[in-house]
Amino acid sequence: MIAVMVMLIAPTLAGGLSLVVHRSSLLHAINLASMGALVASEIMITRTVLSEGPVTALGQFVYLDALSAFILVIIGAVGLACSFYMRSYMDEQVARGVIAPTRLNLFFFLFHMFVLAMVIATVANSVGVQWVAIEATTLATTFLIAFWRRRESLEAGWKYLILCSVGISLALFGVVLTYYSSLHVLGDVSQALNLTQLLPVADRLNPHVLKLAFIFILVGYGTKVGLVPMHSWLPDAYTEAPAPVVAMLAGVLEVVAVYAVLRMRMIVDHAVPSTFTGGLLALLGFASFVTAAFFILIQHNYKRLFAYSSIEHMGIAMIGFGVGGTLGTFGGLFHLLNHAFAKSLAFFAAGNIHRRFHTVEIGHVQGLVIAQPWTAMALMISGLALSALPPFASFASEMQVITALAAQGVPGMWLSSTGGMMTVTLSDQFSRVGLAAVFLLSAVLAFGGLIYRMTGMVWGTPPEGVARGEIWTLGHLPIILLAVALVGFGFFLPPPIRQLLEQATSILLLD
Amino acid sequence: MNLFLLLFACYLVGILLPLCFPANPRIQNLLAHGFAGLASGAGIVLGITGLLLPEAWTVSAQSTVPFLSFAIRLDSLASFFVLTISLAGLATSVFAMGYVTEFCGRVSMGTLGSLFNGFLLSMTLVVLADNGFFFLIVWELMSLLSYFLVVTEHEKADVRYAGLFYFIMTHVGTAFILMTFLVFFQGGGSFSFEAFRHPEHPLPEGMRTLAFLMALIGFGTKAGIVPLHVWLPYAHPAAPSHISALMSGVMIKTAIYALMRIYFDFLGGQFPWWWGFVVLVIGAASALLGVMYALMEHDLKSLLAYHSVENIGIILLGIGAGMIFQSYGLKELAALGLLAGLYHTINHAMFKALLFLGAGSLLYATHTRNMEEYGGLLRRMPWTGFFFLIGAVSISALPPTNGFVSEWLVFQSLFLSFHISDIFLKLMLPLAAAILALTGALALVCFAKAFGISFLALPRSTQARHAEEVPVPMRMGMTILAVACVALGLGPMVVVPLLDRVVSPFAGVSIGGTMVAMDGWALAPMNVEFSSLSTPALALLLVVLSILGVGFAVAAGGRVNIRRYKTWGCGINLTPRMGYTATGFVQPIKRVFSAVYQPTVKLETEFLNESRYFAKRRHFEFHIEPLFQKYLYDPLIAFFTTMADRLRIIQAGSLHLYLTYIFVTLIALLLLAV
Amino acid sequence: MLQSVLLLVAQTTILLAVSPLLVGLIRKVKARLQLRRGAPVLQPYADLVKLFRKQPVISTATSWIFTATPYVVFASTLSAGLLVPTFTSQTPMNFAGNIIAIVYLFALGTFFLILAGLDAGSAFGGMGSSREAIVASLTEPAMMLSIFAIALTAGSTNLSTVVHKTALMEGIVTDPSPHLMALAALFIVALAETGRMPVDNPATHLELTMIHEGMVLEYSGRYLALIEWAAGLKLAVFLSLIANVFAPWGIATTVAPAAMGIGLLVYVVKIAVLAVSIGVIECMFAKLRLFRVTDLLGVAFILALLGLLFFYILRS
Amino acid sequence: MPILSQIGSQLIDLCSALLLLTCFAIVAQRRLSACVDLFALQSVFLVVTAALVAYLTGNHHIYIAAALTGVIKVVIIPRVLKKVIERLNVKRELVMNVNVPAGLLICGGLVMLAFFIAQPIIPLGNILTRDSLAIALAIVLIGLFTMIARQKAVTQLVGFLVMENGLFLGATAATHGMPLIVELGVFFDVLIAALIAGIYTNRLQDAFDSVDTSHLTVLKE
Repeated sequence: MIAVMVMLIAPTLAGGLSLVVHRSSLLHAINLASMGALVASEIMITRTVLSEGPVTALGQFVYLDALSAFILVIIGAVGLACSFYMRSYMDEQVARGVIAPTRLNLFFFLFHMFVLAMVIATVANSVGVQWVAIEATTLATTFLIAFWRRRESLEAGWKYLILCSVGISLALFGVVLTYYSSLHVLGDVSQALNLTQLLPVADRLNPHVLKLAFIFILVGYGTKVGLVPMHSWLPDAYTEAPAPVVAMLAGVLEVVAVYAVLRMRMIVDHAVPSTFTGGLLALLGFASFVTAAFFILIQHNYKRLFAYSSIEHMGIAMIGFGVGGTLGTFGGLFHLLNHAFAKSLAFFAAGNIHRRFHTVEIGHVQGLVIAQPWTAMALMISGLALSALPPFASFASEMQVITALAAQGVPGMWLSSTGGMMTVTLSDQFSRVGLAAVFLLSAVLAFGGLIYRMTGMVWGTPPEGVARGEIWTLGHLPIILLAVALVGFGFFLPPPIRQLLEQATSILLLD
Repeated sequence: MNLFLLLFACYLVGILLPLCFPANPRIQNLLAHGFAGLASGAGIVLGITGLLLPEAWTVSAQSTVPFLSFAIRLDSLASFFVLTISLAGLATSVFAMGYVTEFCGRVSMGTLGSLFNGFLLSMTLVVLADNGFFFLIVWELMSLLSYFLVVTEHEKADVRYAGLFYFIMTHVGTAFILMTFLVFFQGGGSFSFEAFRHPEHPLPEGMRTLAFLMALIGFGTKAGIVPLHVWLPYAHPAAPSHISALMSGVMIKTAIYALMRIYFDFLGGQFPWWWGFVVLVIGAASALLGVMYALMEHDLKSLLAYHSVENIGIILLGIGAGMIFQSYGLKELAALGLLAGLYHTINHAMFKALLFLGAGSLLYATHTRNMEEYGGLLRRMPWTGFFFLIGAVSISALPPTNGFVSEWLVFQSLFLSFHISDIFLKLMLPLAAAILALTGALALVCFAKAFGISFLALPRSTQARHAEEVPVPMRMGMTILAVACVALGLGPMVVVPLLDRVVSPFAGVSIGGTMVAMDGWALAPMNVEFSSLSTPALALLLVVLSILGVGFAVAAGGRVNIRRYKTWGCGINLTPRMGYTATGFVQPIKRVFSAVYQPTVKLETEFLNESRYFAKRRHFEFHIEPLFQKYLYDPLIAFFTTMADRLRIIQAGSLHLYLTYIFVTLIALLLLAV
Repeated sequence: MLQSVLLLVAQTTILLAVSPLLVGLIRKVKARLQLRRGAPVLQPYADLVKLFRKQPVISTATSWIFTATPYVVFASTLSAGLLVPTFTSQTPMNFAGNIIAIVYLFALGTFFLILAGLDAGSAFGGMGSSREAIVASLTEPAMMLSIFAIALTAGSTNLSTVVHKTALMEGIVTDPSPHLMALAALFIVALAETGRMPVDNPATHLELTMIHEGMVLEYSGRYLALIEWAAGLKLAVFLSLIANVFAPWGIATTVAPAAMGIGLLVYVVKIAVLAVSIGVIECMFAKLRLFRVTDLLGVAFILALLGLLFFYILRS
Repeated sequence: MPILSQIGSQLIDLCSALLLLTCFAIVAQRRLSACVDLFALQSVFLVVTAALVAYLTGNHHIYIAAALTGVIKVVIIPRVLKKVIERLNVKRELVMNVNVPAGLLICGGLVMLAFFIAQPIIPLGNILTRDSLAIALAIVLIGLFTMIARQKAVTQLVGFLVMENGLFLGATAATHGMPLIVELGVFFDVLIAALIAGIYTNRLQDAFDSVDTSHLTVLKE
């Protein structure tokens, strides 16, 4: 399985090299090369997975199916876009003396480690290894977040480190519990955390333990995803980190964390009726969606704005998975993809704006369409896509989620307590429509907040002393491509991606 | 089929091609609006053929995106609206060729042109779409593009505000529309309109009612019914005038289309009487309040925008009456009501577009929208003045123009309410008629003001003094619409049978034959006994009799030549300041209806030092209370923002607090699960 | 065909001929009641002829609207008149429009008068126009409702049909109360529309009070003549409307010459009586303040509404 | 060998109990260096437990885990923390978000909660390590609580490490050790995390001239 090797080696190699190389152009070249290799190998993997179905490689260490392939696609696409964008961005930072040139090495090293960790977390067969990898992402990114070394960035980094580590260790307890439950069923102890081992026997695992395990996993990885109420680190981190890093955090890391939760859910759903996990996911999803909508309403810092919109969209995706069914799950996955694209676009735009206006205050940014036409377009498109307006793909995915919600409702979740079983059914026709109404209300609130700020920044005349006009850089290429993808997917899904989505859906639905 | 492809292709080219010549605004202008003209020409033919087709023509292509299928269905209703849209589209594109030169340099012609094409295309697709998902996409595209067109002059703060307000309101509307479709989805598990029409398991009564209300609110927001109209008087004037013409004339009609589609097509015209009554009441309220607020406007374009609210109200009066009759099983009357509503729809599209183009010409010539700064323009811009007069006469529903015909039909359908068994409705519909009468009269006053103050008397500003007649393309654009107004007024006997083809499927009865009486000379809603109208005859009468008047003058054999002398100003030379202003003109009305306006007047007088009896200067200003903003919208916004502010404490910045969240969540969930 | 053309011509002539007479008659009555001798009844004819012969003076500030208006007003009023049955219920133009058409024909005239008032650019014209505007707009609802009350009784909105049926006592409810209320309402409306006391004073040129006169202040010569004549016509039309709708007795329901003759005679008498009553009213009432007029018209509206209500209640 | 296993389980329970006790001690302790010492002590108990399990069950790879724990948690990390403390010269924690008695009460509650939650799944465990899963859960919760209750960065770190200990206890005692690779990964991560946190505390000290994390409230709504 050569592709897998490449995928694992490329970032490692690049990381090692970027510690020793000193010319920035060379660093970027390495970066692009490794990302290119990554994307290429992902394409190969996708093709094999689509043709042959799930495969294991490197002696049971790697397990690849449509779902992980799909996540890999997101990692590759956003990663590549980021490395294109970084070129001009980082160079300008160095030129402006924000960071010493030598620190570029550290930056790139951490960046590659970050990517590597995410790849491992995606392809790992063992739940334990996956955990290790995800913890590694935290460690790799915490310095990237505090990269500017300002007071605020330090604070953000510290909060990120503490909260995520705590969350992650809770997740580890979940893993331990899973292992604990699997012991009695599986003979071979050393393999007992491998999906390939767990999934076939999952229905014989003890439901009690799995329930507890899932809760720990959900809270733990949920912190990483940024689900309310474990989200608190997210706005700070997104505000302080460099734009390309945030693009990766928002676009990819969240997705990987969601993936980890979904993997766990697959195991649990075998033993426990899926309404349990679904209910929990939908619960947290709604919490995130509604809360984020309100926070979006009162933002005056555009990076925080996007941060909260990330929370909102993760909430939407979670609702999709929680509602379940082909529709909801498909919509959820599709939404992950769209959000990754739209959000990285948004943060690229944010980066450009910050470079030109030197402020994150929305009030101080005006007349973008005159000052930076391309960025203005990017901002507008990302804003519209993030508020799920047609013709952008996010509209399609959000439509699927809400349709699933209105058609199935949240499957009545069993709240078992010592007082006996009590159920809350949220699936009769009217409460379904009611839930859809809540969904739409929050969506409209978020839209209002987002568009109010967006338009305020885009239109008008730029303030004095802000240069007008925008020169074409390599950083604009990903912006264009992402925009095109966002619009295109709204009307027409490329067959491979559609197959990937469909197979991933059926995997998640355990059939 | 080919026609549709032609239309589609032309619009597409019109969208793309202008962007290929970034350097040359003139070429961009010609390309964009030329192709728009071609496309809408094709649209006109398509609409007419569609009206004549025996049954609906459909075509669809499935997309790889779930639910989404590009389904087109050209039935009589759709064709009627395609026709309306394309007529207005043709006129505006011709007009635009001249008009957009005003923006040259400030705005990119290419962008403006391709947005214009895209806007027209999206509107056409809205009425053609046969799949809920596809409909939503093109619907939102329509809103989006119109938003971008509204903020064309985004340097102005008020334009930005207007655009934002419009965008958010229309999106709220879309949310309700989405709800409607979700309700329908319950029935068939699919978004295709076919499934909406014939759901596998019919919706329960409650769901149907929900759909009714949601659709009313959702599409009502776009149509600008009271109290959802507040965005309209901001957004329509802010756009470039040819866009305002489209928005006010045509775009809000797509909402009427959708309402018809949902109530009579999807819900099969089976509903309780109170649905129709609700629509009727909303119609009456919109008509009256719309015209009342219009009276107080002295910004010509805002005035026109408010009149759109009024006319939507009139249309809804017709449709509401139709719905009531429908629920009482009075098929013919239902057909009549709907027919009246639709007739007014196309009429309003024509004269409102015409008036907006006229306003655009004034803007072009004087660079101001404030009527107080106009005056005496009829002699400087005779053509514009003449066209504007036609528009004004039509919108004031004066015989023999088109506005009169459709309003007459609405009156008839309201008067025929005595066929209903329920006495409450027997009384309510005539009351609605009375309100309609008041509305009509006030509209007349309003346009007497609009035309009189702008075009007559002496110029009140230097711009007005030096205004010049607008270039030929603009005049041509207005000519098309003016001709349409007159034709629709004089030829109802031709139009009515065509409209009958639209409504007969819904009402389940064809009244086109019975309505044309006196071998094609007169219109007789129920029977010639009850009422009849022949605009050609009236027109003939008017012409002959005015000739008679001239005849008398000649016969009396007085001196033919006229002596010209200045107006009697009590011995002082006449100055513009002596003439009546718009404010002064409507002062009595403001006072009579002060309950509605709640006007606040401020008068500061600065006296001469010598004597307290002579004023040096007086400063007068008044403004009226925007009731709905004050008592409906502001509280709502305040509610949400305060709630959001309350939530700030969640994110207080303390790490310990955040850890506590995780802790509590974990324990809570664990307790849930055990 | 020929017959209807003849009838048409006849009706036109009668209306044209009768209207100045009515004006003169009212003036005479008022003079008598004020113990003056007053001008002869036929004076208006003389005035018209004189005005037609005089050379018109037109303000330099005005546009073509100003000169076109008199013809429009004249034509619209007269064509409204042709939709109303006068001495016969066989009105040839019956098909051309029902009573709503009549209302809007009058509106057409008003519209152009208002424009003309504004055109000269003097304060008087504007004042007149703005006042005319409010009065005109407030009369309409009352007019509509009263008309509808009548239409219900005869099951038609075409005046000739109404009159014809009423005259032949077809499909008329026996009780008069709805009719009476509608009549009262319509009478008030007529006073307001024709610019009579207590709404407007046709005899004044005091700028504080004049409405109609204010609008036409700038007119002279043949233009003034046409406008005066049109005003007279309007009065005549309203009177014939009231007379024939509420008391259609004696009107010619066939085209027999004899019936025609009688119809004509009865018609003249009827409108003369109404004219006299108007004269009397003008002497009895003082002109209302502009903002009191709304109350009067409100009363008219309520009356019409009550008429409607009564009709339904008595029917059911 | 029933007697042996009897004694073994007794011993393991004892160790677990001691682990729990040290937790309470940490919660009650105000002096930072003492906290670190207590943590080291706890780690020692952990090592013993692990060794016992390894001996009794005969999964030898647990020895490795035990050894690693000994090296990292008993030697390295406490050293690092001590260094940090000296450098920051903050001796004791004066203000706490929750005062000691209340804190102890809450911890008691947490232990009960842990047992209540774990009670349905305890029977699945093998005879050897009946209650250690519940105890592990309790330790995790208490560690988290410590992080909430204390304000100094260092003590928060200790709390975090206590959580880790709890996890490790769960992993070894309850499940007789995770797959080795996972174990190694976990250790690696813990080490790195601790080091990074150490570096951070220094930076915080430089930037805010205090390691009182309750001062970190610049970023908020």
